Amino acid sequence: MKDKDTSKADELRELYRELILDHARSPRHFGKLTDATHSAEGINPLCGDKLKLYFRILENGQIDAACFEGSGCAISVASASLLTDTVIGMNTSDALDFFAVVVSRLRGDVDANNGKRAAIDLGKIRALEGVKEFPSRVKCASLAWHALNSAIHQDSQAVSTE
Amino acid sequence: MKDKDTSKADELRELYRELILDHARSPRHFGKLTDATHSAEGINPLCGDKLKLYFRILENGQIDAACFEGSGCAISVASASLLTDTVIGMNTSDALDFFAVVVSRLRGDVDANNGKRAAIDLGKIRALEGVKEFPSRVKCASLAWHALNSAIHQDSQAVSTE
Amino acid sequence: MTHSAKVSILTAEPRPIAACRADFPGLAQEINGEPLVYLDSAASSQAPNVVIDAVADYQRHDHANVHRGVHTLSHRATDLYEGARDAVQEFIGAGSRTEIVFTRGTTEAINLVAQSYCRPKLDAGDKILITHLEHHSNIVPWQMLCKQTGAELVVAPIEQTGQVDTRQLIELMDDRVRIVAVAHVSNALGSILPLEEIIQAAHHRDIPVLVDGAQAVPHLSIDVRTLDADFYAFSGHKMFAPTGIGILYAKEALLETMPPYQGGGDMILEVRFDGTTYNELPYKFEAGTPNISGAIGLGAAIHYLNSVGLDEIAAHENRLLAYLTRSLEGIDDIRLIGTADNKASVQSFLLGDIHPHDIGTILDHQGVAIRTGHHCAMPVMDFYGIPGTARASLALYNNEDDIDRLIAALAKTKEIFA
Amino acid sequence: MTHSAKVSILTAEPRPIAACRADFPGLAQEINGEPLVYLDSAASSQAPNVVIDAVADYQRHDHANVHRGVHTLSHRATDLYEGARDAVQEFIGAGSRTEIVFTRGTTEAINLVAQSYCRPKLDAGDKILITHLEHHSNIVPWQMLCKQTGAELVVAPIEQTGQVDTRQLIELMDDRVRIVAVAHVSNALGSILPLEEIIQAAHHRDIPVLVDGAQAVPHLSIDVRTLDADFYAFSGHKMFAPTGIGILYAKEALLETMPPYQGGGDMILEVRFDGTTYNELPYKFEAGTPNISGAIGLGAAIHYLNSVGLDEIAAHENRLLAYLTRSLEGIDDIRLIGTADNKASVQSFLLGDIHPHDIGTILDHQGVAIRTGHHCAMPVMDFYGIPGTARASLALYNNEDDIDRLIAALAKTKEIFA
Ligand SMILES: Cc1ncc(COP(=O)(O)O)c(C=O)c1O
Ligand SMILES: Cc1ncc(COP(=O)(O)O)c(C=O)c1O
Repeated sequence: MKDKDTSKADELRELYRELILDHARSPRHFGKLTDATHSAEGINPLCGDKLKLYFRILENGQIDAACFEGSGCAISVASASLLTDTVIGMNTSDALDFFAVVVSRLRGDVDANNGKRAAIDLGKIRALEGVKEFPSRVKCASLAWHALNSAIHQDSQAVSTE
Repeated sequence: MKDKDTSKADELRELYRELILDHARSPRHFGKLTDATHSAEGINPLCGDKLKLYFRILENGQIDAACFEGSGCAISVASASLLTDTVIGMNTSDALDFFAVVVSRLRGDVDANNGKRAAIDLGKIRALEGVKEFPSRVKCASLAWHALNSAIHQDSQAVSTE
Repeated sequence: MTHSAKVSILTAEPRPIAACRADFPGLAQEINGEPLVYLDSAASSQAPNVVIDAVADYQRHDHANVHRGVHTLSHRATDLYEGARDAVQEFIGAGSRTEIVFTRGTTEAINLVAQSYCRPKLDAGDKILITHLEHHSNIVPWQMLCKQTGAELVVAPIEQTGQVDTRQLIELMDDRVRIVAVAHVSNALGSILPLEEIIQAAHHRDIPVLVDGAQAVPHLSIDVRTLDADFYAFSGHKMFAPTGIGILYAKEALLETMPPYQGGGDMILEVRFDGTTYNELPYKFEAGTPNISGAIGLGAAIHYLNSVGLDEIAAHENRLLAYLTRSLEGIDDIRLIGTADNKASVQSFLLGDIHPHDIGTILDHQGVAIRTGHHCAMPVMDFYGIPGTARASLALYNNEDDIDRLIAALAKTKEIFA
Repeated sequence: MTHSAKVSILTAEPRPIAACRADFPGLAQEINGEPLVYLDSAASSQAPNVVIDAVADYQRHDHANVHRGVHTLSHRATDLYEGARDAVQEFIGAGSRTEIVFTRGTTEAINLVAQSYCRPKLDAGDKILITHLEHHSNIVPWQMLCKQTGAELVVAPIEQTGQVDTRQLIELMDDRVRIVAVAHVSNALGSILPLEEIIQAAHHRDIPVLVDGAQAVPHLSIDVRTLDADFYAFSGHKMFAPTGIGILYAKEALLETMPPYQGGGDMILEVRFDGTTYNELPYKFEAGTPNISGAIGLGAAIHYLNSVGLDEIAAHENRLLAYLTRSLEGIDDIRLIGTADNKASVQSFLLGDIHPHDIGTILDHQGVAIRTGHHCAMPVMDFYGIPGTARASLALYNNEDDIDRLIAALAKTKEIFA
């Protein structure tokens, strides 16, 4: 029983790592970007997560600023916070690659990305990988990333993870 | 096996007695009554029976003439034919008693009618009692009787046995 | 009928409520290595063996299409299906079996009333009156109807406790209100609405009342004639029956005036290209092959509920709800959402600033199944200014151990988020 | 998922068709003292054990409400339910799972299209084009719609064989026609309609086509993209699944333009009293708790059909239909109704002047279940000037013995009426 309990407790600790809890409690770049050039909303009707992401993207494609507001569970908020931290300074095509890699890694299809994308180092985004043991939370972790994708593509509709 | 087969065959012979087959093949009073005072339609959507019954009822309540037209299975046609044969000359209140007795006997609730009605002799209508072993046919046998009831009460709607 | 034979055995020996848990195979399993604690019956209940078996037995031995066949199986299927209708009629005290319409569930029942009863008689400026605590199923059909007709949706406010403000609700009943549609029990808050008062006030102004009984039927005993409800809607899957079957009760006089909702087989007497005659009640409202096995499952669930005893169930659940509320109140940082005086079987709560979804995940990890989120009642969440709640809901098969396990799992949650 | 594990075993070993009969517990019984001969599958088919068990297993181990829960059971139920949608998508060759809407059955699917797709865009004088051989479910929803909108129902004629007069059907496609709604296979006559030709002609004039596939799906293999059908409707209970579940396939581009049919839980993203946002496809069209166990049963039925092989099934049924027709033709006084060249699995007939209902009773008495009456296709009966027919219909589990028993029972019928 000890073993079982330990590994179970480990799963939870993997999901709610210190880094995640820290970003959830004190989200970075939280707020509205008044001079955003791109924005998108992400809604997860299952748990009521509702995030709005704002980006200022320069002519040359560089993401100059990123912010988000809204409310959500620890995982979705931490994910949005980590996202803003990560994409500031990237250009949009790298950010889209990043999006594709994050979303497929969270789902657990490691093989889905080959070539250039295989080489991408997720850095601290790896902290989100604990969701793999919690299939119902994958949507929370990927919500902000879908919003990023749709903001860059200037889709006007809200993204939903349902 | 012999016994089983015999009693089974008996059930069918009870249902399709000579009298029933005879009335089904050569229905009495078949046609439209042009000077009817009362009429009603009976529809059994299950098998497509559709009968229209016509009655000429005198001021004093006597049923002076009865006719029917339409199409139906052997049981419903024979029943309508027997009905017309039976009610001509009756007054409406006796006919209604008769209706109540027939319908309950066909259903098999022998006890349902007491007092005056218990004494009613169904005469040749008893030939319909074979339906008791065929619950899905009770509606066929009683269709015309329901139409009689509604004609006397001057209900304008079609009766249905569904 | 195999099915009713079985049932009468059950009715003969009333079952002590504590023994009932064993009737539900879904409860006898481990989730994430822990025995399941199922506290999500308000979303959908588990089914007892008698229901599961009634459905499977039907499919194995008695299945054919209903109402259309002269052969034995069709006759048997029809008897079982119509027998379930009789069971429903008796269960809710309806005056006639013609007043019992089988639907997919509460949602379809409410849509049927909106489209068949209300839509033909609504003019722009007419009003539909609901309350702020309704489930989306008792909001969206009316919003759609308003869009279609130009009618206006009027929403009666609720109090901080989560009870409807009855006085204001009644004041809103003016002469443009064409229907009042209210929950019997709130699924997010547990509040039991004062239906007698509401219905009386509405009838006083000749306004018909639709009651969304989805959360009431498994917990309270219902008598639609005493309530004098004009429409009463509920779902099988919240009362131990399968999904895909529910009921619209409607007064015969109202059904008579309504055009059919869907067209198709079974709801007609005669189809001609130059004019079609509709069937009698309730068949006029049951187009196409119905959910026969679902109806039979619902009939079996009703027999099961009767065998346990509705009063026993209510008493057991009330005891348990009091224990649940007390136990939750013992936790630091807990905030109870829904504290009306008169409640049934549901408790929503928040824990510190931990998001309900995170609570849900950690509880599930301990084998405790609760629901988290907006519970299809977003306006209630807006009212409290919260994104959602965690909600524990009870059924006859729950016990104090379940609640102790919930409390322990909540302690664990706090630990992780400490 | 227990369920898909089971299924893959089945798919691994294709079953010889003669062995399939044993999979259907409903067939292994005596009726009126004789082994059952079930020739009424066109009304509703029997279910194989794998379907009955999939439903019962789900109810025993995996049930919770779908789409709404973070806990394990809810997640499992959602996976099974959505897995069934994937199975349907593959089964009919739809391009996307968003095009698969679960309904109660064919009837509801057609009503959904009439109300959500057609009603908002119809003006008085617009036309709906159907054929004379349609099932009531593909007539009455359109009659209701015409009444609501002032549109006109136009009916293409059929030929004596029971085949649609395709030339005339196509000629009737003028620029007021807003939708063409036709059966794939006639339930009363068995005729297979020349859909490719009809759909091509309609699309040539930019008219969308709804196909009522209720009688096609268990017998033909369907590819909605090859057909290029805009809407394709069918029922689970005619393809070995439970009652209460069916499918509307619709092209995504059309679904996108349609307002929801029913409002309620699950079909929304956000509910506010000042405006509600609907959910994505297909959820926008699935309001309320769906028939989860029914969908899972349908998924299991599809896996079963695949395991037997659709081509094998069609070949078997065609052989059997030829044998049935030949055998019937051998009887004096028989009159076959429905003699189109291209037919599937159904043969209607009359015997002398014996009323079909009487035939049905006598056959049932011999253990032979057929359907008699108008088969929810009264206009077809009017066309032939008959009150109804006797109809034998076939499924994969029937065999030549069944037909021999039918023929013997018909001889008995003649004897009684001699
Ligand atoms: C051709 C056809 N269309 C529609 C239907 C209606 O199907 P359901 O009753 O399952 O809605 C049927 C079966 O009854 C049918 O045979
Ligand atoms: C109060 C209330 N109304 C309506 C519904 C909708 O019921 P269903 O989803 O079974 O149609 C529910 C349950 O989801 C409910 O709790």
